Amino acid sequence: WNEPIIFELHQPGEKGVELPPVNKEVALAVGDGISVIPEAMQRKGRLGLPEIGQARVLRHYVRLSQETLGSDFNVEIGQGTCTMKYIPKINELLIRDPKMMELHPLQNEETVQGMLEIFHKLDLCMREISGMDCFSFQPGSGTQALFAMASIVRKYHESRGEGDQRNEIITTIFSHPSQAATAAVKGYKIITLHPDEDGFPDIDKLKAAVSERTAGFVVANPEDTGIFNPRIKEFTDIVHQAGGLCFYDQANANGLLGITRAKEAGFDMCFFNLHKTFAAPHMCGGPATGALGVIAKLKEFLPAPIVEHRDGKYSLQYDLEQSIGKVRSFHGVAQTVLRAYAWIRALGAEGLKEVAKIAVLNNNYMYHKVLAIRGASAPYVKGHRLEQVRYSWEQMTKETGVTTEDVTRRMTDFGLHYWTSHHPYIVKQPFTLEPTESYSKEDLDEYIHALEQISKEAYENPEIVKSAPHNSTIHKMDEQDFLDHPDKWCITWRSYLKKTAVVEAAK
Amino acid sequence: WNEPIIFELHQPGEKGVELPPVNKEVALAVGDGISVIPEAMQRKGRLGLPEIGQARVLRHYVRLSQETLGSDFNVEIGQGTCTMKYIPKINELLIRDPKMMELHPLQNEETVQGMLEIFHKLDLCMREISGMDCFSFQPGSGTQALFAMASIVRKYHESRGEGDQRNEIITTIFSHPSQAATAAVKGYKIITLHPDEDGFPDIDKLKAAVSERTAGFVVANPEDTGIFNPRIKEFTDIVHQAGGLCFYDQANANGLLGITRAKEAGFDMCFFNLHKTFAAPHMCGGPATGALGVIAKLKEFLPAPIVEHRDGKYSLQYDLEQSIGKVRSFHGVAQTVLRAYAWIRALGAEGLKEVAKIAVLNNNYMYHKVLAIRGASAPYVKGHRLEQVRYSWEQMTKETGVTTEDVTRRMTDFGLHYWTSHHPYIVKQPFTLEPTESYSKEDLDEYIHALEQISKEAYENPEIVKSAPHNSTIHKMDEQDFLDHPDKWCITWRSYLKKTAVVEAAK
Amino acid sequence: MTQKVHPYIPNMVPKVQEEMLKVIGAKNIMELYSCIPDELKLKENMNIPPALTEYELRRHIEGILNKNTSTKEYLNFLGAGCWQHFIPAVCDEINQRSEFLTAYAGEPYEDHGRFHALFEYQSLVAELVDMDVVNVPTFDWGQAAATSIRMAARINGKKKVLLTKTTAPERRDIIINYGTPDLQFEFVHFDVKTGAMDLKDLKAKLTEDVAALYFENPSYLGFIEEQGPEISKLLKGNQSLMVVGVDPISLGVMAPPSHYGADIICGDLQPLGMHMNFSGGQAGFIATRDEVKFVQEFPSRLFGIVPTVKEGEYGFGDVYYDRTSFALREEGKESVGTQTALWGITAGVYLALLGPDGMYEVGQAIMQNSQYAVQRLNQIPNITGSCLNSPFFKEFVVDFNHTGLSVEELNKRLLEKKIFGGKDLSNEFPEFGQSALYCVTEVHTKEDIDHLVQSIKEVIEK
Amino acid sequence: MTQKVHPYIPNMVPKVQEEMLKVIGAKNIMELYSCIPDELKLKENMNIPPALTEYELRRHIEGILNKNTSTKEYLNFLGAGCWQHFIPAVCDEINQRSEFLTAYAGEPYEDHGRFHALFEYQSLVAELVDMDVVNVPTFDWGQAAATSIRMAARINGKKKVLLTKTTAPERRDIIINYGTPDLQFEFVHFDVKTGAMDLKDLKAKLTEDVAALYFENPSYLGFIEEQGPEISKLLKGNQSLMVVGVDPISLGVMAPPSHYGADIICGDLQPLGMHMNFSGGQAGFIATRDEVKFVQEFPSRLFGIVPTVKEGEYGFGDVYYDRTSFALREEGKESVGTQTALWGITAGVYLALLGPDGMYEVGQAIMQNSQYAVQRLNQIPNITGSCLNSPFFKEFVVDFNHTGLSVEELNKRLLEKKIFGGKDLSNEFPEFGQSALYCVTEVHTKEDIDHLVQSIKEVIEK
Repeated sequence: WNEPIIFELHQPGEKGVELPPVNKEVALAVGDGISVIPEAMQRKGRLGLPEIGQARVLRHYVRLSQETLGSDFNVEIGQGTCTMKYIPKINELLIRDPKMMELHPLQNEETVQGMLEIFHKLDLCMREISGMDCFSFQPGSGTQALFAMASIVRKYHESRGEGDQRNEIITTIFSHPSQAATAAVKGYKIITLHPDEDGFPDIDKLKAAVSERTAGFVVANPEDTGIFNPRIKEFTDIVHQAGGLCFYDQANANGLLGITRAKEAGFDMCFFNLHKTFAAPHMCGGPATGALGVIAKLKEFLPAPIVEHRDGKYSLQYDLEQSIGKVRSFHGVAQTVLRAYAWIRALGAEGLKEVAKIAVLNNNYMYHKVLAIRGASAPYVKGHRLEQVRYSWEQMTKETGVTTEDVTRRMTDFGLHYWTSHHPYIVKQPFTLEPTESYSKEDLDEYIHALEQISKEAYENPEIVKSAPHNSTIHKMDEQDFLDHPDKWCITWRSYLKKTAVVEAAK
Repeated sequence: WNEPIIFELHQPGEKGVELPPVNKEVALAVGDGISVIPEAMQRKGRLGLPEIGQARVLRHYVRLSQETLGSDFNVEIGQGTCTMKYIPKINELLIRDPKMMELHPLQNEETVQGMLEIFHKLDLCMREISGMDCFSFQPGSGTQALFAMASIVRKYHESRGEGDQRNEIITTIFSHPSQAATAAVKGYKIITLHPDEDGFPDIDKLKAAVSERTAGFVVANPEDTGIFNPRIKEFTDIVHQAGGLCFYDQANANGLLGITRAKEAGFDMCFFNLHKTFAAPHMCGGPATGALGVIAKLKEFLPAPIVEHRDGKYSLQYDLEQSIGKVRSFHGVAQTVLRAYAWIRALGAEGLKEVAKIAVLNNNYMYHKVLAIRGASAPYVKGHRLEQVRYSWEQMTKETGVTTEDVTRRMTDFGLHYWTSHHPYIVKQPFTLEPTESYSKEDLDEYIHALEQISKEAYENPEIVKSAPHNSTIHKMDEQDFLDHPDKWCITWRSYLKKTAVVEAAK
Repeated sequence: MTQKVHPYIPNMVPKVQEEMLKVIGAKNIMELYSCIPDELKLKENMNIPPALTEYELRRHIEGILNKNTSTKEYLNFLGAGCWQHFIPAVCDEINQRSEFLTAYAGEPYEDHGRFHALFEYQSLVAELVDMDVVNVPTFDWGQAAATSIRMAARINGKKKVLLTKTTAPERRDIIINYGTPDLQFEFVHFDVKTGAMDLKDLKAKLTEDVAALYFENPSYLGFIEEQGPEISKLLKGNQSLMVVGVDPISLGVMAPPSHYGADIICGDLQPLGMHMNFSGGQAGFIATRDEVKFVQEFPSRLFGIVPTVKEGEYGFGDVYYDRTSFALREEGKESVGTQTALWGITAGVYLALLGPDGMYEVGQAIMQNSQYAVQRLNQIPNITGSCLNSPFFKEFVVDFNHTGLSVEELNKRLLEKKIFGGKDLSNEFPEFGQSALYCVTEVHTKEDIDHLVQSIKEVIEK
Repeated sequence: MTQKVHPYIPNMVPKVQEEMLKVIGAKNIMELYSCIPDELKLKENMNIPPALTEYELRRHIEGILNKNTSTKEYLNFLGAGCWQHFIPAVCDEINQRSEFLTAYAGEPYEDHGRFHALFEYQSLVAELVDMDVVNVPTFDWGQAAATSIRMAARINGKKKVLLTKTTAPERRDIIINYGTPDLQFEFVHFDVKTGAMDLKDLKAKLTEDVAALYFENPSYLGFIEEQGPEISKLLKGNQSLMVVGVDPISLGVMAPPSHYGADIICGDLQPLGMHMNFSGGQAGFIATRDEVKFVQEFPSRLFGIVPTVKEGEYGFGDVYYDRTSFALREEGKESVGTQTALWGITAGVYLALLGPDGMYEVGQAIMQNSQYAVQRLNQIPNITGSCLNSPFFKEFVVDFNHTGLSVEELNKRLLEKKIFGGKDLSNEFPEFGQSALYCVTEVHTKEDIDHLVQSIKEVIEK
């Protein structure tokens, strides 16, 4: 398809859908309804939206959907750190139940007992998985959960009179950028630890970093490299001794379910992305849920309300003494709470552990296979990888000039993809693969084969890779200028019309 | 995608879905359940089905779906006689209501009052549209409705003691082949009338054909040519005078809604395809509904049950004195009954008439545009076309060697398609276009432009068209042998494995 | 602009109409109808309620549907040709895909996926029945049976058809309607104690002109007909064909009819992934051996696999199209048209998901659960759980003759307890008196069955 | 094979595991966990109920959900940040498409459709607010407001922020949580009779260090703030920015804040095609002018249009990616991550379907229906339909102070009549005593409203 921009489909007079009509008696009683709006607040002129018949709108968007490579359609293992796994269709069917879809968040608690039960039951499951004592599902993503945790750290120290004194948060360079960014939003100075030569977080650097200014320590484990820090308990001990809180980024906990937990590693808080490890879909980038768990002493700091269960009744508890207030409106993304609960119940305790084990098996299988590809490597310690690995094409780039960006474009031609990695590229020419438990050996082999093929091309005929994609929805873009120059970027169609000569010429 | 045959995805041990488990106490009480099956009736050995994980099954089928060109995705006007129109999404949402999906057809009538109400209300609408007096929605398609009508013709004459005498049914060559075929199934001799030189059914030929052997006359109007027979009332009068019944194939009635009806034209029965004119989807070829309407005196011949409404209660009437029995199990395709009702209610009487008018407008617009394309023509009388036209590439074929089959393959490259026409090809190198009311002028222009382009290619560089498709899901097939030779045709995968050398080589 | 432009009809826009009329050279649209004589034109408006907007429509329809009580709300034990089974969510996802939903008669290139999926459906069902040819699905079991019988008669040119008396009455009606006047039908008796076919009677009726015998296994009444091999022997000796109807969900544990001599197999796909839809989920299939004499008699479309010009790539097309009524009108084999393709694709998805183990397990679960129900029903005084003394699959005849209640009355009272009781057989099979056909499948839990038994107990003891 | 292979985990097949372990050179999977010290390993099993098969799961979840009573069953007049509107079926069809549902962070080539749809969403909302820059959607209105305010503070480098006291309490909490400790907040009073901002108080608090003023229009309490131009003048004079929160469904009839001087506009997309989902349908947007100083302060992704090497073809990509926290970690602008992209696409579909007329009509219908409700409520003795003497949109404050009943009690009794009454304001706005915020939209029919009025009458008269 070569779909136009939707404004180009405008045909004056056409209509996509009709609104429910206003009853004639109502109109008679109140008049046109809009002349009561004060002059200055009336909309003048007609909205510049396009007018398009229903069938054409539908055709436009279903075609665009076909031009989107959802995880249902490919071996989606190239989004390392993000855990793309199989999204069970049964869960998608369950969330379309009007008994869920058509609930208002402020309904009387008696009328949403089922929904509250699901929140509570998921809470119980998450406690088992993490060892934490209470969960909030209000955060709308991992980033927001990190923000909520940073807020709790601040509130906690404030409640102890150390709010001003403790103004530093320590993180590591291989943790997700949101850890640093959200803590900075809460006014913290960020101390970023770089790894030792094997890729492990460096305990000496941590010791050097902690002080009476330390508010908290936030880290992922394994980090983006897939390397698990075996001395994590020592890390949390050091931070605790310095008076800081430890919080754990478990956005991706896929290799750990039933194996090891936040509690035993000494964390005070953690969060899980229900849209990653717990098989809720990513939906092009949200809505999502960062399930936020805390130990008992931090429960009163959680964003309100949380769900309580007493005498067979579920209720919303708004009264949390030290609550940080709100991070997201109402109760969070209920659909994704339901999805995660359904997924856990489809697996049970043993199934969850199998998830972790097979994710690790799959990843180590890939790790062995990818390392055998010419020009690919995985910096740092050999082995020790759990559910993902950050690889590098550094050698290939040196030898052929083909970069990781070239490879990602070429992957498109195979109906596959990967993204490179978060900035900064500490690992040069990076790519991060995370096969999860969802893919079969045959799927992994298909993916590996594509990488092998591209490596071969890079060494034999690099131009093929550099000029990719050859077989994608669109041709190669002329990016730099149009995205980074204020005179050329166009963030909306109206802006495009203004800026392009097309409009000039038309005048 | 280049999806393998599903059997090739077989990985022993994988599983697509789990069945609900049998309760342990149940198993304890009854044992394994299957050893009670007599020896000769036990399945020996393992079924030869593939074993595949859920995600892979899903990926396979969603990819195949993307390789299917539904009417949601293109300007679907090339299936003339079949009325492909916009399928409103609201209707698809309504039929997924568990209050419809999860009804058993034998439930107590009290518990399906809503469903019966919809059957009845659709019946009332269809009576208005056709002038008939009662409808049955049991037939599962137009073909089955035609079969039911032929059955009624037989039963009617039998009830009057003329069952053996009246053994001929008259039809026309431009009516759907199913008219003849189904009447033949009911044991009738078929008399097929050819048109006069203007393409109108020939009244003299009809006069010559009727006799005391005439059981019935079945015809479409307009016929597949899109030409409306203005003397239709004379035709039905002639047949009635000879003692035959007249039945009307209104599979496609899209140009006539609110304009003219079966009753006034003198028909005793008619049927409408709810999956054509009434906007139910075709679903790759069914399930569907041929709504069968009859005048009052034929009501007692309908297949049972029909829905009756009395004192605010709906009931299923099984007791029809002369009923032909059943043509399909239970009540027909309830989803499509609901869809058709919803569509009618979304339009109202005036909207239905607009449907007809715009369908005729769109068709006549295309007619003028297509006739201007080099090598295209529309045999028979000028004008007089209602909702569709059967065109011909005869001239182009003569001049360039490009056939209508070549064009249809080439259309694929434009993301469009048409099928040629029903056999026999009275109109040479035919194609039948029916734009319906669903498409905008811009859509029609896009389609016309593709035809123009192909005509241009045919005259300038016919090889492009002949070797098409160039840009389809698959390459050109080597058809003849593999489909028509018993040693080579493979109707199942197992048969393919047996017949191909692949298997031989493996031995 | 006096009239509103409807969202479904873009060209209602007056300005666009004007442009188009100008191209055509007409003044207004009604001019295009000049070919229709005035006396045929409808003068008044149709009496159909005014148009509803989408939201109104939704409230209207949902309001009506809310008058229904579904099998999700009440416990259901009705079967008799339409059965409640577990439906994997993936089946719904696939058959609700907009592409499959709105496709129709595209060619093998642009509709490659449709051909591919239906070819796979044929292939998967072929494994189930152990036959090499399966058709694109037909309307339902009844029509598939009718067509199978007509095929048989065309193959051997005979005109008499035998049906067992235990054939489902609805299917019998369809068969006879499709078969007459070309064929003559006769019925073979059965043993009222076991349901088994009366072989003596069969022998007596198996005259030289018998084209085929049709029976069902498992039968309409649920019992398993175990005399398959013997019946086959008798038919072969008489050059008559054996046509067997089958519930495909039984074939993980039961032998396919091809193993005991069936020449043509037919049945209903609804159990393989279709919601009941008030009977909108039915779909028929027909299977035969890969012999020309069979293949050439199929009225249905048969999709075959074809190599493309690219090595290793598959395409698909119509096998032997020239036998169909599309090609030959009344000279074709019966007739073909829109039937139930979407359910064929869905059945394929279902079989691909369940695999060999799943089909075995579902068969076993059905047998265990239904046997448990009979066992428990037998414990109720005055009730016989299954009045036929033979093994059964999924369905069984419960004898209420000694309860003093009619099945009608009993079912009414069960309804008050939110249970849909089994189908009343007193009209269809008066030989069983006040009996009902109960259906128990893999979806029934022990608690469901216990609840049924307890409820029946309460009803008859009251 | 002792353990069953789960349908979600294909490589549980033992034979496959063996092959893979051989490649890796490990004896078993637990060996791969040797990097985790024993003392960190979980010894016991997690206390999570055993796995359910798909059918059991469905019955389990549906059983729980059935304990809910939805707004489809009861008549709903709750709004207050999450509103019940008409949702075109096409919106659901698109956002349930498997492709959009399961896509994530693909690149502009393989995910072209996602970029395209989100660019269109930006462009469509831009028309609504009459601004040239709109972001990929954020979490919700509250967070969008918080971010807008932080952007404002970064732009002019000031630290004090004014909020009207009528700001929605939830959003206020989010704003403050996101704003502290960097920013200081102060509240501007309002006129209790009309809801209007107290301009005197505003002037008093508008000190030099004020970065921005935030208010909502239509406000949380439903009234229309008509002093926009005056407020804007005051702010401009002080080099403070004006941030306005808006319900986008009002913009067919109400002026967009850009027309009365807003520098940054934010709001919630939920009214534009999202089901309420117990608040899972919220999504925020932010819009500004196309000036570098604004664009560079967006933390969110902004998709821009880019020509490809093929003439006339469009591609899309991230505008000015280097400002984000993805690129710069803590040096980036706030933070970005997964937010609510699917709702952005859906809002785009909604706007494309409604078009200019639809947006006008829906705004008008809301105003007419809600005015009718107030008119009818006023006819009940002791009740004031809207206690604010000013025009309102969609929501209004009903005064129950003279009924002798608390809103809590009243709502309980309405619940018995299958009505969800308006939100109790007695805690949030004690200045209004026993009052409730009612919401009436285009989905409410006259009969619905009459039924509400009748029910309230009955309740207070009892």
